[in-house]
Amino acid sequence: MSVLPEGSVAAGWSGAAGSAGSSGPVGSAGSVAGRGSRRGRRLGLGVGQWVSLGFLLSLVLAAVWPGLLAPGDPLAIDPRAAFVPPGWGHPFGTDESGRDIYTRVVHGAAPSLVIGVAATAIGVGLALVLGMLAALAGRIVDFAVSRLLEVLFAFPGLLLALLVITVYGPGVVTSTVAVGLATAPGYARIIRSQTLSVAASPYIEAAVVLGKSRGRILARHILPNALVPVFVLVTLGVGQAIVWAAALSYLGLGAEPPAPEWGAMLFAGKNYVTSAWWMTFFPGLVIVLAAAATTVLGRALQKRGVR
Amino acid sequence: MSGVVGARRADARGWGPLLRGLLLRLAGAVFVLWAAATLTFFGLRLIPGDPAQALLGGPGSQASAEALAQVRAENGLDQPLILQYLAQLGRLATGDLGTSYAQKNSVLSIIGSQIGGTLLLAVLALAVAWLIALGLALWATRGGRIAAAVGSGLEIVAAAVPHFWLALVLVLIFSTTLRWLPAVSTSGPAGLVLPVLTLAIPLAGFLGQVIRESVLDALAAPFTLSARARGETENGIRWRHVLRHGALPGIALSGWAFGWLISGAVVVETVFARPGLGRTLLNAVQLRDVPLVVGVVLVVALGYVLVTVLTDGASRLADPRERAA
Amino acid sequence: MSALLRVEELRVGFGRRGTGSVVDGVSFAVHAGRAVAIVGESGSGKSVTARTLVGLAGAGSWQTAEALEVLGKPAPLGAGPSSRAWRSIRGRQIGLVLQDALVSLDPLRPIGREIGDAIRLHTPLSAAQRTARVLELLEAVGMPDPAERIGQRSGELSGGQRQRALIAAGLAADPAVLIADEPTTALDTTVQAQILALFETVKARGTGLLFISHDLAVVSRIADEVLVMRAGRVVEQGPAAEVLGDPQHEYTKALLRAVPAGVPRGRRLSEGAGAPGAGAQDAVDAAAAASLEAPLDLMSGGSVLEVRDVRKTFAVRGRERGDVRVAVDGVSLEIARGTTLGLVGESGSGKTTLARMVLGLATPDSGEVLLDGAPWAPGPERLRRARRPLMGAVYQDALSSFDPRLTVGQILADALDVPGVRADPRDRHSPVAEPGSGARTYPSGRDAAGAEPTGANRAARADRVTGLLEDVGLAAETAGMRPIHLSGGQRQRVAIARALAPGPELLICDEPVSALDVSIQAQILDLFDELQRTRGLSYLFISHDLGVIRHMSDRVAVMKDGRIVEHGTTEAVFASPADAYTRTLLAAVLPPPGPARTL
Amino acid sequence: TADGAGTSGGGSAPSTPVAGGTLTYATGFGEPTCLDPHVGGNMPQALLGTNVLESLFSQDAEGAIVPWLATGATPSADGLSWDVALRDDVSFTDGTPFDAAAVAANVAHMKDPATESSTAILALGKVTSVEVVDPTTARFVLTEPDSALLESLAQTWLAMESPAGLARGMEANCEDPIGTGPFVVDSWTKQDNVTLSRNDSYNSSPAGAAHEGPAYLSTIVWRFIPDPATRFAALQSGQVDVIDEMQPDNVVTAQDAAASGGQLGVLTGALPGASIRLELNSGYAPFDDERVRKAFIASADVNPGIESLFFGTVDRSYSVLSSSTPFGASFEDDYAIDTDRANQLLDEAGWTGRDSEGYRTKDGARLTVDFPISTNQSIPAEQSLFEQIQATTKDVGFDVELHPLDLSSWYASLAAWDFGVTSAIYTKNSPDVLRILYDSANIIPAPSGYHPNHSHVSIPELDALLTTAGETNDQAERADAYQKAQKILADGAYVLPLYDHLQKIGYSTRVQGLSLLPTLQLPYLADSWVQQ
Ligand SMILES: Nc1ncnc2c1ncn2[C@@H]1O[C@H](COP(=O)(O)OP(=O)(O)OP(=O)(O)O)[C@@H](O)[C@H]1O
Ligand SMILES: Nc1ncnc2c1ncn2[C@@H]1O[C@H](COP(=O)(O)OP(=O)(O)OP(=O)(O)O)[C@@H](O)[C@H]1O
Ligand SMILES: [Mg+2]
Ligand SMILES: [Mg+2]
Repeated sequence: MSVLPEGSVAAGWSGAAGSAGSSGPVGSAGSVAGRGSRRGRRLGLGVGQWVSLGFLLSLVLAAVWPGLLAPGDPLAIDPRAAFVPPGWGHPFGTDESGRDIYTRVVHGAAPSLVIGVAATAIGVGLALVLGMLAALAGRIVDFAVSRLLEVLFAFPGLLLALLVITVYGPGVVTSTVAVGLATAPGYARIIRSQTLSVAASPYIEAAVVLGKSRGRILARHILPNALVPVFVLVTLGVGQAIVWAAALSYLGLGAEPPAPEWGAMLFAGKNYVTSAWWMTFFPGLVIVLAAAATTVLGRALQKRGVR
Repeated sequence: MSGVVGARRADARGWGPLLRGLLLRLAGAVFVLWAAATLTFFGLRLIPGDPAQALLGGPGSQASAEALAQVRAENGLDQPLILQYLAQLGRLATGDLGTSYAQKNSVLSIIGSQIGGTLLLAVLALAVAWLIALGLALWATRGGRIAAAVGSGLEIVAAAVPHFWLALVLVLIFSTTLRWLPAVSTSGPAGLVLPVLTLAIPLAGFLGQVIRESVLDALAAPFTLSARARGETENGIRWRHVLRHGALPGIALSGWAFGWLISGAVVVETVFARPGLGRTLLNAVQLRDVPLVVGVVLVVALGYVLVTVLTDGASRLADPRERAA
Repeated sequence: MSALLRVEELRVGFGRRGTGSVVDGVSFAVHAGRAVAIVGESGSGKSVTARTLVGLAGAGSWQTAEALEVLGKPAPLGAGPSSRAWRSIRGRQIGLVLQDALVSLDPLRPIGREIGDAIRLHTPLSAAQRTARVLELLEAVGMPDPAERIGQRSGELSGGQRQRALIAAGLAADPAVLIADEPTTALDTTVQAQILALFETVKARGTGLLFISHDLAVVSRIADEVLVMRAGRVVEQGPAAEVLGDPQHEYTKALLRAVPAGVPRGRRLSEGAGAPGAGAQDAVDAAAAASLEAPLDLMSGGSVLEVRDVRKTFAVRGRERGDVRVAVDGVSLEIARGTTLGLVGESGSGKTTLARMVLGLATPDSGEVLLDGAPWAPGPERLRRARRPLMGAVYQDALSSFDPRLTVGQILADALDVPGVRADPRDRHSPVAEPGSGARTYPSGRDAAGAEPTGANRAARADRVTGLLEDVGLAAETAGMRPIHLSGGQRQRVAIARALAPGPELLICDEPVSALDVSIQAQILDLFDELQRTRGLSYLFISHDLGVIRHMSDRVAVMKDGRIVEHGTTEAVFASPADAYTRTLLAAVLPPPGPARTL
Repeated sequence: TADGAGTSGGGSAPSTPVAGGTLTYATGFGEPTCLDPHVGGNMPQALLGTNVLESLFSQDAEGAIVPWLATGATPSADGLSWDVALRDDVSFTDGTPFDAAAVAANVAHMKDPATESSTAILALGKVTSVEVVDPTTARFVLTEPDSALLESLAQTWLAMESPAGLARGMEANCEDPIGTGPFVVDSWTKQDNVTLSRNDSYNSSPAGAAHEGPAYLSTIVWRFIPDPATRFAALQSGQVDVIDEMQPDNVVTAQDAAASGGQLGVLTGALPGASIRLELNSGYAPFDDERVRKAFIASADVNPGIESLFFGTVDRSYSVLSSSTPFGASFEDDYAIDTDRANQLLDEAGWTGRDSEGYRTKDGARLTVDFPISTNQSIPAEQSLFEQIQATTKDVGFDVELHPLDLSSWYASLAAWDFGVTSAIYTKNSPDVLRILYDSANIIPAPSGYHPNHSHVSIPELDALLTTAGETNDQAERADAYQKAQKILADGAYVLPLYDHLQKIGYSTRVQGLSLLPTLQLPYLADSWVQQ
């Protein structure tokens, strides 16, 4: 379940590298034109980006201060008001125990976002160590790490997550760690190749020629430049991590009931999909929107990063 | 110019480097398989629970102490872990994947009976995803701004849709409401439509994003301008030039897509009640059926290795730059 | 005789109609068997003009003209870029060879197909006939082994071969007019000469030629009529001999003056210090005299760089083990203090590899490099680091040599912030490490531990950054900008300033002006010259442009296939080349444009 | 409401049975790993086995024992042996005659450790062996009297299989057990379906069957569709004809559809044995204190949830025995909701503190109740009910922590007594289930670590009552003992009964003559036919 197709990000970067490489009397005009068209693309998405940003901000608000958007108690049951379809009192309807789905979706933002962010942080953190080690610690380490990554790649992500969960038992923490672990190899590859290309870039040589020490070059040039795209990765990754964590919850391996976590809500609602569609529709929709919004913003960042 | 001469020389020598590359690949594949088996073996042994229990019908079965001891002895489970591991490796080396604890059947035959369905599902889903992604990319880059925005919006949403949710929505629409398509898989092609779509749509979203990006790059590339300057038609440009460039990163992504599809198969096969490796795996993991899990992991890892070789080959075929590099 | 292609008052712009025009009132006509050339600096609108003539000005463009006629018929100027009317003109009536030969062929398709496309689109020939015609064309453009090349893709071809394939594609459907946009840029002189010969035969066959270049020497060889463009406007237009022989417009004059070929060492190429006129000549002479004196004075210092028999091979991937490519093959060089050694050679001859070894970035397989007489390379970087400030480098692609996150000010401050930076760059002898002794003195304001600068230090640092910018002729405000937002010339100046920051004795300049316009190139060359005079710098100056080398160097080394085939003083090498290869190289050099110059 | 056992198509115009045709049955109970119910012994095996294998005895709608492959049984005076008379006209589908030797071989097979039986071996706990008296008389030899023997023998897990089939070895027998039933196993595509085909020489219909002789259907496709929503969707879209384990909301949907002349019908039957209930772990804190148990039961308000979650398809149960089990009682008053009393009881028990989240504490420890839930055994509506229990008991200060677990982990936490309360299913067609669940002997785990007495009930008086009830053949004495036993459990607040375990079968109206075999309330398809 590597969170992203590596190609997607890598393609953007190699594009950047390509345009930087071909500058010259001739290439400059071309790259100006290229940038022009990129700007055009960005303009086309401008509205989408604003909407995405607005949506994510409201999610963050919901995570930080859910009471503001939904003053009710997400756990308050009312069996007599179970399965109420969306309407005035309950904009998203109620679930099988009469809990208000809107309230639960809002209160679910915090756990879902935390899982997404934490899983991505674990994945990217691990990948940073692995990727940078592979790229910078010499050929033997690179060989070892690359083989390790290859092996991890041979495990489909969900399988890796399943194994982790079988060993350590289901729950929020395990599924977060599982998603993080499962996504790490994908990130590590990207970070490795990114670091390698930064390390091989002319400005690093220029720093060597100036007589900078290895440590200083690492700290001042390689790390920051290799890390910039990691931002993009993280943004793109959070949405997908939310989706994968939800998948684990959906398989009954994630958050424990009755926590208002989106994936767990979907899991609970799927049994009523024919009679109470709203129970799965709204949590699912929020997951899709959250993932889509992070992607939109991630791509925007990525394009900006391309210079 | 020297580069060209060199290229010709390499052709003349042909087989030597090819063989060496093949051997290297083989060694890499064997390593991956070994590591996968080892990781899984020790990973599953970390799980609390006695494999002998699993052999005797799982926890909750009222197996007697003698029966447990006998089963342990029979299966070498009383040996030290390292010896068990070596024995397992020895068996694996001879192609013997062992016997499933829960299904009391040879792992190889279980996998053999399940793999077909999963492969069919995965291959069809990949093909459909390709069709959707290419079609969408070509359409979205042809029209104006609105088409582009709609296209990229669709891709992003498609990539964001969790397949478990998509499956529910598709079933709700096409089976329960419209009654057009069966909700569970049937032997006929109709039963494949929803499972394939469920897997293909999110994948198409990912592929589409990458493909569209490179289609746009190809459309903006000087060689396209140069083709236009020769009087090439818009369709000609798409068919002769852009399509291939668009496909390249998609091909490179197909190795990743394989793993993704296997992950997805776990969910889709469960929802649509399809037999297959994904469901076998989920059950086996839940039942702690170590031999079966190791077997499936090995087969999947092997599949991954094969797909990587194939996609490498495909992109080499499609892109001479790869060969030069 | 009527014109094959006639355009009057062409205006092209990007953005809202009537605004942002980049081509502003261009008129000319191309006649059969004649060549019209457009010259001008980068961004002056040459390529846009060319593309507009086939309806491919670009997305978001508008274009107007009083007349645009192809073969006597009005062209569909307002029609969309993919309209049928334009498509029948493109390739069939007007062949266009795009500017960027290296990327103008589809890398995934065999060139035979690419060339054949134009035939397929415009003639009813069968596939077999097409192949025959493509072979014919490849033969005609001088492609070696056409039968084999036809199945190769652009990645398998050299730059010159790609350019020829592209020209073949442009000529495939036998158009009446061929537009060639910078077809010789980035080619070795020898290859360039072949391409120009090819154009002459095309012209002789009666094809009209519109030729775009910023290289005046090339233009003077091939053009019958010349348009000089600047910022979208034609500033001078007329028969080639008149425009180049007796330029009227200041801009044309400046362009011609900027060509380094044939200009003696030390004379300014760009307008600057002195006002143009008789007085200026005096100033130039005085400067020249100074520059001639300085080296003499410094010669006594001995050689700053000594390269002894270095050799470098690269393992070649994808072939049998042990198969190597010899990039540099036993090269020995010496640079006397305060002088310039020019290094020429065609692409792939090993110039960059040699420079990288000199810089200590690549380890020679054998041989050694001495700096100031002390061992420099091979050896661990740790031992070199202390003497790094003695050697600076300037690269062809300045932009990619800057950390994209940093501003100009940060880049320069970074360069100042290395151990061993000398307070006064002119005090070149102080920090030389005693070989064998680890002790060093740090005369700069920075202490040995490399602590972060204090407040006072920071102000001093800012002053020094401003000083460096001044030295290379940049305004102090530039410090706050990012290199991406600077022009090519400005970027190269920043690169030079960075190289100067530690106060080096020797600059390694690898094609430092190859990416620049003639006029910008002239300014940069002048800057190099001035810095050498004021600071007594030594240069290893690498270029494939013989004119530049001749203008800049005291001594010249000619490289081919990793070896130095000829080595001597500039005068000697240019006047009486001993090596056969040098002679071919010199023979391919076009005479400088304009009125004959006194050497 | 539950209408007990019944047959489908009763409401619509009766039509004449048609022979032939294929019926597709989709089960949600999961796929057996072995089709022979002697091996292991779980619900999926029993479901399929009911249509392939037959038992010595059966039960009628009231739970009374009726003959099947046996014609009768007589206990010896000391109750230490039973002579079972057998039919002499029945053969297994492989041609092997059914006789006393076959019965002996079956019992030997079930008791053989290599068979890895868990259910059958437990039911035959008092049986030492079977002697062949003559071909039609098998003598069961017991170690002590067993009044539940015939009920045990009526269960599909103890069904009769061909001795020749058993001799093939476990692997073959798991693929294709050979019985005397109306259908034979044709093929088994793992994870997809088992195909059954008609036994044309079938002649041993159980009592109460609608017709004698071979079944009407020529083929049954037995599919495994674990996801309930998918299963129902498949029924709705006509892909399958019969489904089990229906979701309560689907039951309502189908009933509504049926009421408005739709194509669906529902068949329900309460499973015998224990009701669906919460077992309070009285062996460990905090439920080792009776007052805490009583407080929990007085605060767990389940009735509104049972009504809304199950849409009125199930009835609240007030005893550990399900209403369809003989001798089941009802003690509604013992399960009244009384928050004040719950608070008072907790105060008395010393749980007087309250922490910031409102949970009660004692000596700084929170009143936490761990609740492992088997996601395999508890249906979603049930899990939602548990969430509601969590919410209502929170009001008096309980911190109920729900842990949904897969089967292995759930068993593991039960085996380790690592729970405060849990819910377990035990289906047995006899009140003797009480002995299995609450006899103090069953606190001690079996070799596998499993202990059926989850509540850790250890009351000598109860043990004695259950032993008496298990040994006597006097029905009045049995009734009295079981009544008293249930009351003891209610008084001690060891168990919170919820509702009867209901078999909910949905079918398309294309299917006629569908019925449940009363013994375990499992669908019996020999009388069914499909309209072409
Ligand atoms: N597609 C476009 N969109 C916007 N501006 C463009 C586009 N193409 C060219 N321009 C602008 O038009 C101007 C002229 O560009 P053009 O490519 O014709 O220059 P040129 O004379 O060919 O320069 P060079 O010598 O570098 O090739 C430049 O300022 C360029 O930025
Ligand atoms: N890292 C490398 N690995 C393999 N081969 C290399 C490497 N660097 C250079 N070469 C080869 O060494 C030869 C010399 O290259 P070099 O870059 O020094 O030439 P150059 O004279 O600078 O050419 P140009 O004028 O094109 O810059 C070339 O054939 C090149 O392909
Ligand atoms: Mg141009
Ligand atoms: Mg070079």
